Amino acid sequence: MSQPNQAGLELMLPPGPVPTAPVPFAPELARGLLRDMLRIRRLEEKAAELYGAGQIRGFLHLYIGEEAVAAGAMLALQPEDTVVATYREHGQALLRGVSMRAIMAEMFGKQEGCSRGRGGSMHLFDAKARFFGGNAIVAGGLPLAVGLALADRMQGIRRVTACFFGDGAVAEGAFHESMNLAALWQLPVLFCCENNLYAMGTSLPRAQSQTDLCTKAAGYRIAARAVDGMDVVATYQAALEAADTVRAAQQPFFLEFQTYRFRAHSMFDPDLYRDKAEVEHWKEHGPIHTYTARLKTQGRLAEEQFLALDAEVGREVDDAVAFADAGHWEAVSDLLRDVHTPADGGAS
Amino acid sequence: MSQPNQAGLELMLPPGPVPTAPVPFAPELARGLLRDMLRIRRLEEKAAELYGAGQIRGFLHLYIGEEAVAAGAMLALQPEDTVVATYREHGQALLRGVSMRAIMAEMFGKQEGCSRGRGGSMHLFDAKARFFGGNAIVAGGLPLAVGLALADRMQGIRRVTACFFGDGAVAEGAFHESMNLAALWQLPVLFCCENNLYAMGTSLPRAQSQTDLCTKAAGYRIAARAVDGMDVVATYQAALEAADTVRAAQQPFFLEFQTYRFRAHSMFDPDLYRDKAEVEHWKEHGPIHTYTARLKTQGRLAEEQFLALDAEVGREVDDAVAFADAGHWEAVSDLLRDVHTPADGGAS
Amino acid sequence: MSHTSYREALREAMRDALRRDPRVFLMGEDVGRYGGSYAVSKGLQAEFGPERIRDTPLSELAFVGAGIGAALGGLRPIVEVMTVNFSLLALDQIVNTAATWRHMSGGQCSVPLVIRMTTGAGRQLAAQHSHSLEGWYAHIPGIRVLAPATLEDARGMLWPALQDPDPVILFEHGQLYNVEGELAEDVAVDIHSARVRRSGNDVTLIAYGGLLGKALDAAEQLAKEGIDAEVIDLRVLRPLDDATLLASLQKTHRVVMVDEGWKSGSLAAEVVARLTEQAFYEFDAPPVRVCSAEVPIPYARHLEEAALPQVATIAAAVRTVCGT
Amino acid sequence: MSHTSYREALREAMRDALRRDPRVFLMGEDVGRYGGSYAVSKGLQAEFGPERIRDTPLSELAFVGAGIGAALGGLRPIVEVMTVNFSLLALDQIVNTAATWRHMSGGQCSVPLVIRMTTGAGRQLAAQHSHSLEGWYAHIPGIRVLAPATLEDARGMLWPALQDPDPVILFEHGQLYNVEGELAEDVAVDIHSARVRRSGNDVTLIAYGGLLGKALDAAEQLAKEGIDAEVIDLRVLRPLDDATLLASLQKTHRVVMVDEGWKSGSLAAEVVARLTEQAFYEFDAPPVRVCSAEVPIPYARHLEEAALPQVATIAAAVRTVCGT
Ligand SMILES: Cc1ncc(C[n+]2csc(CCOP(=O)(O)OP(=O)(O)O)c2C)c(N)n1
Ligand SMILES: Cc1ncc(C[n+]2csc(CCOP(=O)(O)OP(=O)(O)O)c2C)c(N)n1
Ligand SMILES: [Mg+2]
Ligand SMILES: [Mg+2]
Repeated sequence: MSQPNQAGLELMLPPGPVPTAPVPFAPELARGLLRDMLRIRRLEEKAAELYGAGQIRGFLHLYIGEEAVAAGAMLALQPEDTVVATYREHGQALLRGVSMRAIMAEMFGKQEGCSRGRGGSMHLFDAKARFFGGNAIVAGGLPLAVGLALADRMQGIRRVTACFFGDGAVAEGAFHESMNLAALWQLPVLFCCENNLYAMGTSLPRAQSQTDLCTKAAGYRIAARAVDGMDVVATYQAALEAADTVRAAQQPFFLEFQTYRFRAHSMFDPDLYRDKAEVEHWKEHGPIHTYTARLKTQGRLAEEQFLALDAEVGREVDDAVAFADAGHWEAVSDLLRDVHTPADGGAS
Repeated sequence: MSQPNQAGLELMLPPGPVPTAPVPFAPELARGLLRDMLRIRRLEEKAAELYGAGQIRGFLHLYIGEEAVAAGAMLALQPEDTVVATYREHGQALLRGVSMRAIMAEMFGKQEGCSRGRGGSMHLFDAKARFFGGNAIVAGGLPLAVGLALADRMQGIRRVTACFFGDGAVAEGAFHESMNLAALWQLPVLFCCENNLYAMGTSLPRAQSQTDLCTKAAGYRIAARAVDGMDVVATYQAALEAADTVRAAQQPFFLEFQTYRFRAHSMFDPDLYRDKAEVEHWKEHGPIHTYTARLKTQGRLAEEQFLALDAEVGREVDDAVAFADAGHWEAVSDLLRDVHTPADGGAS
Repeated sequence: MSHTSYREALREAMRDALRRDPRVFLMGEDVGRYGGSYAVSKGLQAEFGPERIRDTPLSELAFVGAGIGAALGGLRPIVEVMTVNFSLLALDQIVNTAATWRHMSGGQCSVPLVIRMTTGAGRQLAAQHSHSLEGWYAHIPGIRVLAPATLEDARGMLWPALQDPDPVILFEHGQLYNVEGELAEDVAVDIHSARVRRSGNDVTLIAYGGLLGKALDAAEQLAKEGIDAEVIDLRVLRPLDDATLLASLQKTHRVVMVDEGWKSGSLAAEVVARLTEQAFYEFDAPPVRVCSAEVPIPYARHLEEAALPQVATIAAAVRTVCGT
Repeated sequence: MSHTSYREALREAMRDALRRDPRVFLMGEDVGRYGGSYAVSKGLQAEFGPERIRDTPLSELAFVGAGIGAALGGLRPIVEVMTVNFSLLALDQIVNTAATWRHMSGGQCSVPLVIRMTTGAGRQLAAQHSHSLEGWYAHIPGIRVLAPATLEDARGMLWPALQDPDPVILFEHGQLYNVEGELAEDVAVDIHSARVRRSGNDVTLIAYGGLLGKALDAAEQLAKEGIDAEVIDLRVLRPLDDATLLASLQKTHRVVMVDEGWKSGSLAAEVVARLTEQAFYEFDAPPVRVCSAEVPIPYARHLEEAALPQVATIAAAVRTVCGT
């Protein structure tokens, strides 16, 4: 999986070949997945642009390159399921049903944002969609997911809590404690590890003595599986199976998505710690163009159709920006609102 | 290894038979191990008595039943090696060379104690013996051990850092993080897990989804081995091999001692969470009487010799008590001394 | 009225809550089979079963975080962190998740969680087991911090804490568990106000938790010397009840604050600061703090005693403030 | 003199220490290959290699604990915890190990460890990335807490911190990294005293770290209005340098303390409390604190600004204290 280059950097290459097999899904579903990935991509490209223009601030972590993970995983979940995510969560939030408008407005810091502008890019929330954040403490969401699943178990509600986190999070004590609790208490948590091989500038082999993350799950007796995270067909199938297993068995499952981010860690990252060639290799596996190519080869997608879809997504993005732009700044007098829940229970 | 009893309690029985094989060590060594175990046993029996009399206070955690672990492990270490221990560390401290007098005085809270009476039973220290505490935060010693080993590695000093911790500590995030660091950085840490099947009143199966603790080590690519912790022949041999491996390979090793405490967790524990029958089963494996029996069967130890040895140890205990009794209370005016190191570098 | 102990009052409060609300459950290290490291939950697992009286592994960060998640998920968890000393391992979840979720989500996610923990020194448990970090918790916006010092509060604070839609932390001082006394059957207390535990005119003596008793003892002693101290039990460490404190200051014009935390950065500093800020001209003498010495608490009994506020040091401070 | 930035001054201090003392090494998340999340250690790995500029996994508890162990083992570690926000995960090791080892071992084990971390808000990083918890650290006996606010201190504090045989924590405010200015070649600063950064007669304005600049700006503004503020940079947050503060109070008789921490339980509370305790009769007006609003810091810029002390709010507080 890796080989050193001249500068002593390990070249960490995709584990398998570029996927070319026909897409085995019904046309609606197949097209939907493409649309899902495109929506994330275009939203984020716009966000990056707006960050440059100063309309989005703070930390902004792009998901570009990893869209197949959120697309596959979110589609595999049921509406009653629960999602806990990280600071790199635009994709999950969007596909979970948080509107692009609300996400964009949030990044603008507007009151119309999904967290009233208090959270920004790293803290998207939507309680109705059972999307419980947007967590900027690495591995901080895992204990939360365990607790959400515990609440379900104790209340006899059968659903899945999908918890996303990166390869970097695996080194944290919170990962260890949470995996053990979930297994010990037989909780329906789907641990979704987005292994993009880097935690900021630290590559997996420089962070983990054991880089095969699935072997870790064995230490907790948790079933595990790794899947090509650049191939939306694979991510969807694997996530569906895993979610079904979790739902049926009411036990945790560890699903490793092997993926890659094409952009820097955040807008502050000069991205000097990895070889450009490595990035280029992974780009050949780009989840959107490889999938598009497969659909085209299958004769399921014509270039005009792709362009139409992309244009439609582009309009959604433009609309979201316009919405965010027209949004309002929360009154400064509301600063302390919701530090505590208001007496009326806090319908907001 | 376990079977439920009438009250729904799992009976957790010793994994193997009572050891009866001849002791394969030279007479000096064989006798030394017996003496080592007896010294711990008698020291602690006295401490329990003095606790009842109010001369020792705070928390007192007895090691009774587990003596074969400290005896085997400490003998396997070299003088230049480093030891990091827990609050149940009388045995390790004593066999590492901290005098019984200094330990007893410490428990009395006297200035002549090995920590000037500031630490008590849970915080025995002896920098000269490279005995770095006495830590009352479960798993708190593991990161410390990693750092001590790191210092050795960076300074080109080849020695072993032996770090003791219980089965309960394995659930802590600190365990996970420390194991990974030690393996990632190839540090000579001998992780000594004293698996006595309980963390206070919580049995291993109620704390760990995977009760085979050695499997955890695989998640970090650390070599591991479990050993009968009631058999001092086995503990010594295993510890010696493990320490040699760590020293030679300059890599960590995980050694699980399967053992049992005969007494309650601490002097406050009513010990209601385990079946009396279970305790009795384990007592049949008692490290001192089984070992004594083997030596006797081998014709290596006569009852009079045993009694003489025991009497000698008894005199050492009496002497330690007298020493502690005659010790002094540190002046109250010294209360703030050594919160910071004095300007003279703090030779004390 | 019935005779009970602080420990039993706490247990009765939990039993009551567990009976009244099926969403309530208790989790923590050794709360079940063992009966609680301080025997507070003794017998509860037999009555409510291992699901609702849930033993956890030694994983403070994760089980406190799981408590937050369970609260978000519709339950009303009581999480017992064995002692404040170990709560440091869970502080990230408390500060960065429990305290932020409501505000940061724009008001979508309340965290109705109660965390109980033992605090304080005085039992020769040495440096790592003797912290009094209530002041730290009282620094965090978004949580409520309670310190029951009486049987009544031990019995009464839990239910309103469970009704609070936001995180509440309850500090039980380790030296109080065995305190016994008479308790009314029907205990209803608020979790908003400080309380005057002894009325007096000469000086306001402010305390909470484990030191309330010593403050009251000092007041009795001082009464014999002709100093009539008003003793206030803070009870609620966050948000502080300024009104009660100011009213007393306006009466006595002198303040001594007693706090088992280390002096620098103690909760006592906050109380003194806000009183001087708000009512500077009411003081007839500089306020004084009686806190723990700034030292890791030593094991030896005489040193531990010297490190902690005692009746004598409290009384001495009051005399200074009263100029006698 | 040379032109430099706060970031470069910090880096130069590390480079210098790494060259002077082979026992010194730096470890932390992304300090090496990445160059430090705030680019403070940029270039150091190329110069000193991956052993001495050591990248760690995301394991704050363990690598801070490993720093303690390495210090015990004879090295002089500089541990970078990326930000104070994540230091909560390592607090147990700092409080229960680093701060206790010397005293609890009866003087046998000193821990010559330096921990650096970024602190503070102001960059729209929202509730989990905007803490100012210096006050918490300043509560812990056994450690020294420093807050370099100037280029000189950024350059000069590290070396004496490394000479300190006990743990030292250095807080670098995130908004200072890009501050530029002239710096003398030979910088020798102490790590004991507060410093008067602007001399004045009418009021003592106390600040530290990221807010010193705002305090100085406020002072300039007030000067135009005829209020002559003395601005004191605390520099050393533990132990506090009472003498410098008291001397200033004796001159100006008025105090405003500025602190980015949440007001309740802030370091500002401690400063106000100890000044009123020690010099109550020197005050011509009640002391005033200007702190952050008690709210998880919001992302939206206008709300974040409203939550944090600003030049205008500082100046307004000074006017109040000065009765104008
Ligand atoms: C506890 C904690 N430590 C450090 C950070 C700073 N940080 C933010 S993201 C990140 C890398 C995380 O990597 P990974 O888990 O692989 O997720 P990815 O960013 O690759 O999606 C770090 C170190 C943090 N947010 N939280
Ligand atoms: C972090 C932490 N949590 C809880 C405790 C309280 N406590 C002390 S010992 C103990 C059990 C530890 O069990 P184990 O690690 O198996 O060691 P043993 O006592 O069996 O030797 C507990 C829960 C503690 N000291 N530290
Ligand atoms: Mg990653
Ligand atoms: Mg155990």
